[in-house]
Amino acid sequence: MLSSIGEIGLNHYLILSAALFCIGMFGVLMRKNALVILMSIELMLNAVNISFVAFSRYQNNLDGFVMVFFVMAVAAAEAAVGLALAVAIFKRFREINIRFFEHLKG
Amino acid sequence: MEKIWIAILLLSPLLGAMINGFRFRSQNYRLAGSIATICVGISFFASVALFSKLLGMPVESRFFNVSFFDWIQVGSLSVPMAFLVDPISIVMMLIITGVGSLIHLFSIGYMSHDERPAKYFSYLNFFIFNMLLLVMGENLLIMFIGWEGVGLCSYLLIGFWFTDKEKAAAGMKAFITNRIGDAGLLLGIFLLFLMVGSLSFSDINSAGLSEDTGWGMLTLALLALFVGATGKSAQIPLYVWLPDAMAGPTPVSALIHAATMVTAGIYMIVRLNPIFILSPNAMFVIALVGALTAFFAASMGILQWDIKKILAYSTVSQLGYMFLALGVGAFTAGIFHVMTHAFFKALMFLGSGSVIHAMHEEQDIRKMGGLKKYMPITHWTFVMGWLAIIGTPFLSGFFSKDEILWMSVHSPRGSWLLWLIGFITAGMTAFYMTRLMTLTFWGKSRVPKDVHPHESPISMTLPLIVLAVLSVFGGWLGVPHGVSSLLPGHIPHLLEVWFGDLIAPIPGLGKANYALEYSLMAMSVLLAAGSAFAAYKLYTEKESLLAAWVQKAKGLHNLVANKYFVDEFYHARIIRPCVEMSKALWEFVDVGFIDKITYIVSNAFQDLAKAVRMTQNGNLQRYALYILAGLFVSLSFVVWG
Amino acid sequence: METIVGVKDLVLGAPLLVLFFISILPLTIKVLNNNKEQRPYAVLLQAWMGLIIAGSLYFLQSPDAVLGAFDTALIFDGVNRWMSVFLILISGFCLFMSADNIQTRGSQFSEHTFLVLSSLIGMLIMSASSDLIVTFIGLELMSISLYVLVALSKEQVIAKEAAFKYFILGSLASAIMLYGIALMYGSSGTTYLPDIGRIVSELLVEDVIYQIGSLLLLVGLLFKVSIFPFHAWTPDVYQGAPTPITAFMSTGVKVATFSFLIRLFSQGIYEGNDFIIQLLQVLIVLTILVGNIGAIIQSNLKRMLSYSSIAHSGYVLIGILVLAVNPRDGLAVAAVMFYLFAYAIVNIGSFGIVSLKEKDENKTVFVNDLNGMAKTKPITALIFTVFMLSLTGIPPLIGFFGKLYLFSSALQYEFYWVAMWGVIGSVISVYYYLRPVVNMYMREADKDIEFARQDLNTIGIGICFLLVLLFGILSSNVLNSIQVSL
Amino acid sequence: MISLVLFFPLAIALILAFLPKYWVRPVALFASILEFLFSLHFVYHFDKSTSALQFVEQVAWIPQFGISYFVGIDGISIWLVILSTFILPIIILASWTSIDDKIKTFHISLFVLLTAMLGSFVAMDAVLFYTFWELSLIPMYLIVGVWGGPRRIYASIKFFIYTMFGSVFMLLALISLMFMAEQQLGQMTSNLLSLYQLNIPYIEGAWGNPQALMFLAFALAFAIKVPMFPVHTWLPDAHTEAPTPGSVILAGVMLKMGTYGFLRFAIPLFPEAVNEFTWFFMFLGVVGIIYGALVAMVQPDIKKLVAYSSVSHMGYVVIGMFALNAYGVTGSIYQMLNHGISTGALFILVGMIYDRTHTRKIADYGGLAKAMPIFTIAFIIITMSSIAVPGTNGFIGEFLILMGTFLSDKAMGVAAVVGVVLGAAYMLWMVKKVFFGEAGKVVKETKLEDLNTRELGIVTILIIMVFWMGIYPKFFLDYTQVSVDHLVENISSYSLEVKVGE
Repeated sequence: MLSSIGEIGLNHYLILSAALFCIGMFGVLMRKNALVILMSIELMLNAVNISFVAFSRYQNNLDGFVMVFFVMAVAAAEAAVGLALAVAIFKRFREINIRFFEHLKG
Repeated sequence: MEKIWIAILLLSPLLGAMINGFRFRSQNYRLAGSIATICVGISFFASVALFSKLLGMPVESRFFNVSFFDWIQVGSLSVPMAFLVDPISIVMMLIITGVGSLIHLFSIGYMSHDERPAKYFSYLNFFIFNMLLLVMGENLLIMFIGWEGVGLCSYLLIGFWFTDKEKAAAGMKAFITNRIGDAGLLLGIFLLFLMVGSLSFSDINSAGLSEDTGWGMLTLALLALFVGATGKSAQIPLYVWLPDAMAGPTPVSALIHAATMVTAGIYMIVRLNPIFILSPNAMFVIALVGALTAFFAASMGILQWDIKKILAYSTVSQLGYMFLALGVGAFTAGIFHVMTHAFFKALMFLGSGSVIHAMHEEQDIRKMGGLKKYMPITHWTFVMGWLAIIGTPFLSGFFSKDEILWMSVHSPRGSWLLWLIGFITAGMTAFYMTRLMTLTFWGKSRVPKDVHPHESPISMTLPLIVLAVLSVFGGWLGVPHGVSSLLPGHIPHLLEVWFGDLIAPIPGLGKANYALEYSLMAMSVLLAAGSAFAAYKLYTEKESLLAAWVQKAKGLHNLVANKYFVDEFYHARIIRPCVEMSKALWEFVDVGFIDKITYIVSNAFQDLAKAVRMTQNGNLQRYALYILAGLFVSLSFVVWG
Repeated sequence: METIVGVKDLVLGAPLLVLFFISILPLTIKVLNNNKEQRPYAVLLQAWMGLIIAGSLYFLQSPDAVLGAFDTALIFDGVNRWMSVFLILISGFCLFMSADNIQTRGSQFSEHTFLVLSSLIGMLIMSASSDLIVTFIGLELMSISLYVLVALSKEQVIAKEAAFKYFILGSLASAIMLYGIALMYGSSGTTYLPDIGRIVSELLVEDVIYQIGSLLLLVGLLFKVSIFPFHAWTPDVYQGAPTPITAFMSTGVKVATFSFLIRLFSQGIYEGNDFIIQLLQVLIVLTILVGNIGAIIQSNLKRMLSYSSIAHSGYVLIGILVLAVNPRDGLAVAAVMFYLFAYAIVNIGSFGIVSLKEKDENKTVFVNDLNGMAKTKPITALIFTVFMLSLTGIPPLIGFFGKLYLFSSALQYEFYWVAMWGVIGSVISVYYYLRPVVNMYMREADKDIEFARQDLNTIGIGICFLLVLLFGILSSNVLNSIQVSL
Repeated sequence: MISLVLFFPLAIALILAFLPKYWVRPVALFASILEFLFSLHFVYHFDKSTSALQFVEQVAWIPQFGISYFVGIDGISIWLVILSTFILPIIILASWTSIDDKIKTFHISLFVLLTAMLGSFVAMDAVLFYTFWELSLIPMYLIVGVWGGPRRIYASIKFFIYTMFGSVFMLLALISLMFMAEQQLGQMTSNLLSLYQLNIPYIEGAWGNPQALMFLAFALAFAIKVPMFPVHTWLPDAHTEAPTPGSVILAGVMLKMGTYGFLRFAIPLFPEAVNEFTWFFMFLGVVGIIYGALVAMVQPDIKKLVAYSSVSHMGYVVIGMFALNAYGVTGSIYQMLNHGISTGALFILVGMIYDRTHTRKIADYGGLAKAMPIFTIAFIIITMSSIAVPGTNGFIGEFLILMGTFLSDKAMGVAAVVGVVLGAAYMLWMVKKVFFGEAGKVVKETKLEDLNTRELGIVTILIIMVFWMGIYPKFFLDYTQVSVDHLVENISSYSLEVKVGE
């Protein structure tokens, strides 16, 4: 059954990472909850990781893999800071829905 | 040597004006008056000295051309501050300074109880200075300085009693109407400069311009100059300011609006007569305008009740005669009529001045009458002027006016129609002048109780006497050929001899047919006598007949009495639309259109700013949407672009 | 080829290392005497010591040498040297300001300094790097420390909101950029810019992936300098953040990002890419217009200055646009750097004056708070007027010469419409830049204005004022020394 | 020597900043008189026989762009420099009592404005000219804005944006000129003498015709400053709201920067474009004259009336320039000086009544001549000079302009002459309403005392100038004669050299 699917090429991975990226993007756009937005940003970063690995695999040089580690490190730092901010806002506003902090406008 | 004379001649009135100007607050009218009179006197003696010097010089080089310094030096235009004293200008100078000093003398008395006599005399002196500049200028530009200078002085003098709103308005009206004329003169000067390349009279006259029978550049230049002349010498259509100018003190009217300023236009045309001759069309226009002005002014003079207004319209009419003379080419007759008119019109104005002075500022002749017994000297001098103006034989008016009438027929440029208009006007002149005489001096006295007319002091009557003498004997200076052949001893036409070749001869002038001349002369004398007698009878016994005629010709009478509604016409058709237009311009173009655009633009930016502000509604996801939308649009361009 | 980290790399990387150790020094001291906050001036002293050492290290490098460290991942050439010195100066001034400002002076000043210095390190990396991934790391280090810096302010409500917005949008943009880097890596096989630059000509013709990748990368960077469609975060974040941080963000981030953009474009990544040239032109015009028009009706002074900073990044982008056409145009690079230098000085000065006006935490400065300042504080009024006029671009101040050089390079390459709109933009800017001047000079003060005694800040403002006047006249020497080092 | 005259006011401004309040005015007056004496040096040492640039000073300023601090004076600009330094002491004297708050800032902005104006008259480098041109905006903006009338903020911002809008396009044209210099002359330069050498391509009728576009950019900036007809609405607002000294310096000198700009930049740099657009600018000039005169007739406010009269006068200057012959150009330069003196004097006089009665409505006045006779005489003399009665300075200028215009285009000449009549109409109408007739509301209510010695001093100086320039103009015209002939003769290939042995 597996062989009928045929060879999984570079494009498949690119499509996958693009799809994940778009899902993450819509997550940021649509969802109202701050934490879910954080998660969707993480999703976008991981989508990029997939494309890095795919490119590195099909050009058989190792740069891609190294970049993945950098990206993951940065994603972790972002997540930490993001959550800290979300907690601080929750403590102050008692509200996690981003509709509530629109004081800065005009 | 004559350079010093000319300098003194010019600068003494200026000096007088300055002295009186600085002490304008002083009430001492005698001191101010005497300073002014002395200064003008000095100019008079200087001009007499120059005149005698000119007499001695040979005919062809009989002029002084003196330049003091370079005034304007731009491109090929070089205008020296130079003055030309030649037969034409010396005559004018003598008239100006002569009659001028007489009028200054008269003013001392007239201005005795005015609060600003020094200011009055400084303006009068400044006027004389400007008038001398006008007549002595060596080029058109110096003449133009004098031209506008006298306009300025007439503005100041007419509006001398400025506290009264009408008098100030009259001054302004005079200046603006003159300015319209000056605009025409300016255009004429530019056209001449375009053709000749220089502005000095000698260059223009000797530039050998070609005959211009059509409506070429030369004719347009000359007509432009004529527009200037109509502005200054009060011809149709720009004569409206002269009757209102009577708001000024009477000596001012005598000096400016009778003897000197109004003759500026005639002087200019005579000065440039060699080029005027070259354009028959221009001369025809001048003659026609002159004749029409004479006719209409005379008609208006008949129905006026203000003594000075009558004299004003009479001046306009006489000026019409002078332009008629110039139009038909009789330049000498024109200048001669200027001289004689200066004498008897100044006389009559001063006479009316002393009457008004005696009647405590009363100018309406309906409240006068029978002043003969109260003011004998004024009366008899006035009679002399009256006789001169209606053209009684062997007086100055007779010689100059009939010369013009004769030339208007005899000259190839003239025509019977022009003569006819002149002839009828002469009749009308006799009529209104006699009406004036009867209503003021003869007839029964209508003087109100509280007014006691008395004879004016000697300082006022002396000039009257001198002018009366001049009016009577002035005519002999220019005895026309027809008349001189009748008289024994064949007296030459002195002025003609004096001007010599300065006056260009009229091409195609035929031999004088004396018989025709005598018959025309006789006809005009008879007409004058007849209308004078009619006027006398109408205004003494036949009041009822007069009233009946007025009743019958109701419409015509009303029309003429209101001066053909010319003032109202100007006001309604020119001044008011102009003011309305400028209000509209200011309302709609400046405020309504241009400023509105700036408001629209600034409001547009305000709205745009509000729009930008709307896009920033503070929602996090709205911003993320902008980013991704921007990204998506550019990606679509990359992929499909 | 193996890459060994040699002594050479350490020497070249020394400024970054020094800054890193100095940044953790105040923290360690705080921890050592059990979390008692030192006096702010002590922390400031330590920070300034680090900055001076790092700055002098940069000067040690010979002026025209192009040195590569970490296998030329970081290139220290003329541009980078100038930019790094700018950045160090800017962070120095901002530390001055934050030492005195109410919102940042409080108990967490050493954390504040640590974050500022680490953000500085991120900027230095970014401006020196010539490898996409190293740039990404530098950018992230800078951004993350800025997110926290904005949140650190004592003021509760709007600072937290601004920080959160900045965080979400910032990370979104860096995700986009990262995706761009991945695609570029995929199509070109390497993330090392000079290599990409060499093979870009045949890449452009058929490889759509590369085009998309380079576009995404550009979008990520343009977000950082708040160019038109990606500018929406700037007004809110600049208004929310404490004033010293706003100054730091509006100048430091721009200088670092633009220096990387210069590196990017001069390596020819976008050379001959007509679409990008068209896109940049449109974005420049729109940014200038939105920035200027948006500022017209702002009543809050900080918000007005943030809109004006959007407009100014639009102007600077003109220089980058010229680089896209001709990557080797030294004059354009010099013009960009000069304009950034002029803009940075004036902006720090203006924000300095705004922070002078902030006496208590939640006091927002409105434009009509300045009424009648010419009577009460004539010198400050004069200085603020000079800053506003320099931003408008009135000669003989420095702003005018910045605009003059930029517009000349734009006109040199026939970008008539861009220059036209740029010029119209500066005319529009006259209206809102002169509003504070109107309030100061032409309106009477209803209540008296008194400033908190902030002497460090006043020194900073004074220096900026002198630089603005001085380099207005002597702009050629600055330009000259920049050009010489290219 | 120019740099001394140019930067001395700046030094004074600096000194004034640190002087105590009561010392500011005397020092300012003394310094301005000193400055005027310095500037007389140029008149004394000016070589009238050559059209070359004199007193030249050149220092490289921004070598990369070929911009240099290059200043010089020639026949065209000498009298404008003198006018500026002459007007300043008069303004300081005139504002002795009328300006009372923030006098230090007032005098500083006056001196900075003087430097800016002098700079724009002597700058022979395009960018240097632009710098001084823009610099002059700020002090004027402050003077109108801070010491002005009720709507001063609106008026000052409108003034600033109008002028800035024009000048930014000039900047673009300027920069493209510099690049054209790089292509044609080898290296980029904004030095005016080398810019004159450029032959800028002139493609007939093409939309993107470079020379025409550049000419229009320059012309727009100068037209707004002159101000010419469609873009003049900022002037009445600026004048009615500006304080007396502000109006005097605005009308006296700043309007001349626009006309000087035409003469120095727009006309010589783009000969073909000038030939094509001459009729258009002459038409705008004539419209300006007639429109200005007509609208002035119905103004209820004296200052607005005088403002519109200066729109009309500057219309003369423009048509004089675009007549492109010796008379027109000399006339326009002379009219610039006359307008500076007569309109400046008018504003000073209006300021004097305003200080006494605090109203500028003509309707309130009437019968002023009885209350203030000396003031009336002065006002009438200045009115005569502004409606160009011979013997005053106005006549020389206007006569030359009208002759020049007539010789180059008859129709325009005739239309312009109409302006002479309208000019007399609205001025005399105003004089009648204000001075003659019965005593108006103001004369009845306030006790008006005549001019005091200070005011009399100012007025006498100005009247002496009016008559000196009217009676003996040759003294002034000799200076400009050779330069103007040089400009007019080789309009198509204008070039200027530096006087050797400088």
